[in-house]
Amino acid sequence: MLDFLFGQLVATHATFDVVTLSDRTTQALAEDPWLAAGYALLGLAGVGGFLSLLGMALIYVERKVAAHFQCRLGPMRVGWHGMLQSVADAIKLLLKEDIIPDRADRVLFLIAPVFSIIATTLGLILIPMSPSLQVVDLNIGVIFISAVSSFGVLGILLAGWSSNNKWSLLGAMRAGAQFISYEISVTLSLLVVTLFAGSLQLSEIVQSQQDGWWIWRGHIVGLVAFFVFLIASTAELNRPPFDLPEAESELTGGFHTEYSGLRFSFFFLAEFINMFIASALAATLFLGGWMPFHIGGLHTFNGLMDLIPPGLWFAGKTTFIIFLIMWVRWTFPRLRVDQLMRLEWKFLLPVGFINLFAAATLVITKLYFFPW
Amino acid sequence: MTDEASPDNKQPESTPPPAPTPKPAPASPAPAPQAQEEQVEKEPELPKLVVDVCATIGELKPYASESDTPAVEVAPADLVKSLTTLRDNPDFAFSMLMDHTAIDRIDDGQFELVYRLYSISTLSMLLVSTKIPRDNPVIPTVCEVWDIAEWQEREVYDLFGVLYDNHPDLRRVFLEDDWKGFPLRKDYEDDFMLTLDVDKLR
Amino acid sequence: MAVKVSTLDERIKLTDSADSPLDTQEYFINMGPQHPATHGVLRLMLKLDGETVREVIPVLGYIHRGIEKIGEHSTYRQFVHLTDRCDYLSAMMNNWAVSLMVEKALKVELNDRIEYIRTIMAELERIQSHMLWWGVLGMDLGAFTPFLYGFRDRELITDIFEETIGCRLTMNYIQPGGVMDDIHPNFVDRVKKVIEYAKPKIDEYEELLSGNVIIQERLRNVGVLSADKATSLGVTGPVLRASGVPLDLRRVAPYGVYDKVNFEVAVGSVGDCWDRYWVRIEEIRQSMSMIEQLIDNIPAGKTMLMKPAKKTVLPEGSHYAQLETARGILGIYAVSDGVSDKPVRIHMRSPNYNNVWSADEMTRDSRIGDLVANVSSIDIVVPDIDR
Amino acid sequence: MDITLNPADLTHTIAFYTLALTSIVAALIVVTAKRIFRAAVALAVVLICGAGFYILLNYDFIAGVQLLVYVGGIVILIVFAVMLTSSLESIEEPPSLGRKALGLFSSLAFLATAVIAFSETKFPLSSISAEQPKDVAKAVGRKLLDYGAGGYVLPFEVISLLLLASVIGAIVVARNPKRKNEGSAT
Repeated sequence: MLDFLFGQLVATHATFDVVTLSDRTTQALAEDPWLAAGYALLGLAGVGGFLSLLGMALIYVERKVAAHFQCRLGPMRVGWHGMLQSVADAIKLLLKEDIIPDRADRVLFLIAPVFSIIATTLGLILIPMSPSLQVVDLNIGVIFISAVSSFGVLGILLAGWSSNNKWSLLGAMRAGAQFISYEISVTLSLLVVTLFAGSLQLSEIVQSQQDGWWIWRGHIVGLVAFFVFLIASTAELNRPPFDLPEAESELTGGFHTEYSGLRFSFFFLAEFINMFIASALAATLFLGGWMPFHIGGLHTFNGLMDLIPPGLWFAGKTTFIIFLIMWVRWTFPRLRVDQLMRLEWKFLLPVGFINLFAAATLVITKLYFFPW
Repeated sequence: MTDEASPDNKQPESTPPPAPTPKPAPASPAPAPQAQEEQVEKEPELPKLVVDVCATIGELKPYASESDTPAVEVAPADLVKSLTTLRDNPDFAFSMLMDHTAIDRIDDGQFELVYRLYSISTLSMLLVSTKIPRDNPVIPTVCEVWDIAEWQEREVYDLFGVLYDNHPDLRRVFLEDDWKGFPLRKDYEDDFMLTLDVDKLR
Repeated sequence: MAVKVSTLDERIKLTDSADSPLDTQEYFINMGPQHPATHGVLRLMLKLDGETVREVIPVLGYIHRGIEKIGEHSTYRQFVHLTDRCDYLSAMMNNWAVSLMVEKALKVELNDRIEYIRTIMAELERIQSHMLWWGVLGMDLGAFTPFLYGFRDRELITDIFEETIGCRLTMNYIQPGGVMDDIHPNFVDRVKKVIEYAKPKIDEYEELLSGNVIIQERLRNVGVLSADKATSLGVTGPVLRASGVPLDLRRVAPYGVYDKVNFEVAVGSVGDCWDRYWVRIEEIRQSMSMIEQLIDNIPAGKTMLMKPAKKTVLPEGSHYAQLETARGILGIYAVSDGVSDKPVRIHMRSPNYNNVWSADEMTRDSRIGDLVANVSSIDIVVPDIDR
Repeated sequence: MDITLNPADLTHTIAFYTLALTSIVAALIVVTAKRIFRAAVALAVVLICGAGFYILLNYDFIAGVQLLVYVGGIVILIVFAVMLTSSLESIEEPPSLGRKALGLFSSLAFLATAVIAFSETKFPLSSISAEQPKDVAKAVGRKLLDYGAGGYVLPFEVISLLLLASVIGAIVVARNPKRKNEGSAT
C-alpha cells in the first residue's frame, strides 16, 4: 500500500517501474509454484473484494449525487450519512428470494448474470491504477478491454431472451443494437489514442503522456475523441440518456425485469463497475491515467506535480468522469430508440472516422500542442 | 394566444367588484350569449336555438320534459341524419359531441338516450334526446359523425346494454367481457349488491 | 340487426404479417395494468411491429367503482364526496361542478366571498395538478429529477389546503351553497408567499426541461392531433387548446369570478406534445396571475348559504353544469324526479375518459417511447376514467 | 522426490487441459443442444477457449482479435438472428435418418483426414516460445497491408467484399415480398 501511494515520490517522473501482479506471479512461478499460487489467489481475492466494495461505494455515491441534484438528502439512516446503506441493500439482495419464471430457459437464465459479471471483472484487471497497482498488463490492453466488454452484452442478450418475457426481449434487442452500434465509435476513439501513443498497452499509453495528456497534446482531435468516447461509452453502459434497454417508463425494467435477488444484484453491480471501467479508461487514455499533470520541458513544475501521489491522480480523474456521467444521468431525459440510432450512425460515426483521419495526420505531421 | 371572447369579458369587468352582479346561473352550461340564457331559465317559451333547429331540420321536435339546456327530440330512425345535419350546417356547427349517455325510464319501458352537442364556433349547447324501447334497445351508431361517439357509446352499452347498430367495436369498456347484466339499469341485481332500501327504513 | 358484440379476445386477433417493408410479424403486448408509464391501473394493449406501435387499445375498468350507480342512491351532498375520488388532482373542481349544478337548479345566489374563495382554490389546485404533471412527464421521458422538483413545489400548495381544509388530496371543500368552512386566517399570507416562491420556480422548470435538446426532440412533432380531429375526438382542456382550439370555459362561459380577472387562454398551434407541454406551463403562469389579482380582494360575507342538514330536492327535469378542471371539461348531468332528494340518474362527463382515447390517434406508427410521451402529455388520472 | 517439474510447464499443462476439456464439452453441446439459443451460447464458450489457447501460445494479439471478432461480433450476430427468428419454446426437430447418416459420414471423413494430417506432420518440439513476441500487432498489421510476396492485402479486401455481400444478402432475405423458409435469415 505504501508502495502504491509513495512509489511515485521515489521515482523520477521519467522512469516508472511498472511491476504488475501478474509479473510478480511469473517471477514467483520460476522460484516457487506455491508462491505463484499465492500471488494468483491474492490477485483474485483483491479483484473480487475490490469489485464488490467499489460497486457498493459507487451505488452510495450515485444515490447521494442524485439526492443532492434533487434537493434532498438521500440515504441518511444506516450509518453515518447513510454510509452503510449499500451494505444493508447488499444483505437484503442476498437474502431475497431468487425467482425463476416458470417458463424461462432455466440454464441460460441462471448463467446470464455470470456472463455480465465475468466481463466486468476481466475489464477491471487491466486498469492501471498507479505505477504499481495493475493486476495484468497485457500488451494488447486496449483491444482486450473492448473484446471482453462484448461478453457483457452477451449476458444482457441471454437475460432478455431466457426470461421469456416480451418486455425483456425488447430490452435485450435494444441493448444488442445499441451496443453493436456504439462499440464502433468507442473503438474509433480508442484508435485515436493508440495512434498517438503508438501502443496498445495501457501502461505504455500512460507513459506516453508524461509530457502532457492526450486531451490537449492532441488538441482538437484529442478533445473530439474524448467526447465521442464519453458519449459512446455512456451508451454502452446503458445509462441515461441512453438507458433504453431498461427504460423503466417504457419497458418496466427491460432485460432484467424478471430478475430478483442475487442475480439482479449481479447486473446491478456489473453496471456500476462498468461505469468505473469506462471512466477509468477515459482517464487513462485521455487524461493521463495516474500520470501527474505534466507540461513537457518544465521540469520544476513537473517535479512539483509529482509530489501528489499517482494513485490520487488516477482516483481524482476517474471520480471526475464518474461525476460527469452521473450529472448527465440526473439531468437529461431519455432518447427515443430511433434517435439513438440516428445519433450514432449519422453523427458520431462520421465524426469518429474524420477524427481518426485527423489523428493520423497529426501523428505524421507531429503538430502536437507541445511540440517540444 | 387567442382571446376571442374578450369582448364578452369586458362588460362584466366594468362593474365594480364590491357590488356583486346577481347571477341567476353562475355557470350557465349553454354558454350562448348570457341575455338569451336568462330568458331560457325564466320564461316557458322555447329558446331561440330550439326554434331555429326545429325549423331547419324537420325531424326534430322540442323536448317534452324539463331541461335547463335547449333540448330537442328525435325519432331513433332519423337520429344519424339529423345529427349529421346539426354538425355540418354552418349555422349550428355542433362540432363536438360533449357527452352521450342514457337514462333508464323504467316506468315508461324506455331508455332515453341523450346526446349533448357543443358548438365551438357559436359556443352553444344542444341536447338531443331519443327514446328506444327497453326490451329491444337497438339504435344506430353515430360513430361516423363524431369519433368520440365510439367510446361514449361503448360506455352506454356496458352500463345500460343499449345495442348500437353498425358500431365498429361494440364491447364492454369497464366491466369484464363475461359480466352478466348491465349495472346502471334500474332493475339490475347481482349477488354483491346491497339491496337495502334506505327510504323504506325511514 | 347488424349489432355485433365482441370481446377483447376477438379484438386482439393478429394478422399474419405486418404492413412493413421488412418481413416482420406483429405482436400484442400488455402495457399495464401495473406499468410505470400508465400512472395507475390503466392497461394498454399495444399492437407492435418491432418497436413501432401500430395500434393502442386501452382496456379500462380496473378501478371502476360504479360511482354513477352509487350516485343514484345518495343525495347530492353525498355525491360531492364521491367526485373527490375521481380526478383526485382536481378534487375541488369536481366538487364545484356538482355544487354548480345544484345551485343552478335551485337558483341559489352566491355571495362574492364564496365565489372568490372557490376560484382561488380552484386555481391553486390547477397549479399543483400541472406541477405534478410536469414532474411526471419528466419521469416518463427518463429524467427523474423533475419529478421531485414538481412534488417539492406541489407540497407547499397542499400544505395550504391542509391548513384551511384539513385534507391534502380528497378535500370536498366546495359544497352546494358555499364552501365547507371559512378560510384559515393565514390563508392569504401563505398563498402570497407560495406564489412569490413558485413564480421563479416555473422559470427553473423551463430551464431544466424546456430548453433541453432531447426534450425538444422527444416532444416536437410527436403525437400531432389536428384541430378537427381533436374536436371530433371530444378531447378538452389543455389537449384541445394545444391543437389550436381556444375552448376554455373560464373564458367562454365564465363561472366563479373568472369574468373579473384578466388572463390569457394559452393556445397551441401544431397540436403536438410540445404544444401540450407549453400550454400547461403557460396555464400555471396564468393561474398564478389570477390568484395574485384575487387574493387581496376577498370580500367579507358568509361562506355557506344552504343549510347542510336541509333536504335538497332538485326540481323535476334534467340539470347540467360544466366547468374547466385541470384536465378538461367536467360536466355533471343529473335527472331529478322532483320528489326524491336523490337523482334518478347522475352522470359525469369526465374529461379523462374522453381524452384517453386520443392516445391511439396520436401514437399510430410511432415508437413505444412516443406512446409514453403521448400518454403523459394527455395527463390522465385513471380513477376519473373508470369512475 | 526426484521428479523435477518446471512450474511454468505445470501451470501451462493444467491450463491447457482445462481449456481443452471445456472446449470439447462446449463443442458437443453446440451440436447436440435442442434449443438453438443454447447452441449459440456454447459456441461462444468454444470460441473463448480458442482465445485461451492463443494466450497459452503467447499470441495475445490473436487472442484479443479472436475475442473481439468472434465473440464480440459473430456470436452476438448469431444470437441476434436467433432472437429474431425463433421463440424460446421452439425446439429443434431431431434430424432425419438421411441427414444423420450424412453427418456421420462427413465427420468420420474429417476425423480420418485430421488423424492422417497429424500423423504425417512433424511439429517442432518447442511448443512454448520462450520470449514474448512484443510486436505481434505490428507484424500482423504489416502483413495485412503488404501487397508483395507474403502480403495479405488481397485476401483482406476480398473478405471485406464478402462481408458487404452478406450485409446485402441479409437485407434481401429480410424483405417482405419473399417469404422464404425459416432460418434463412441468418
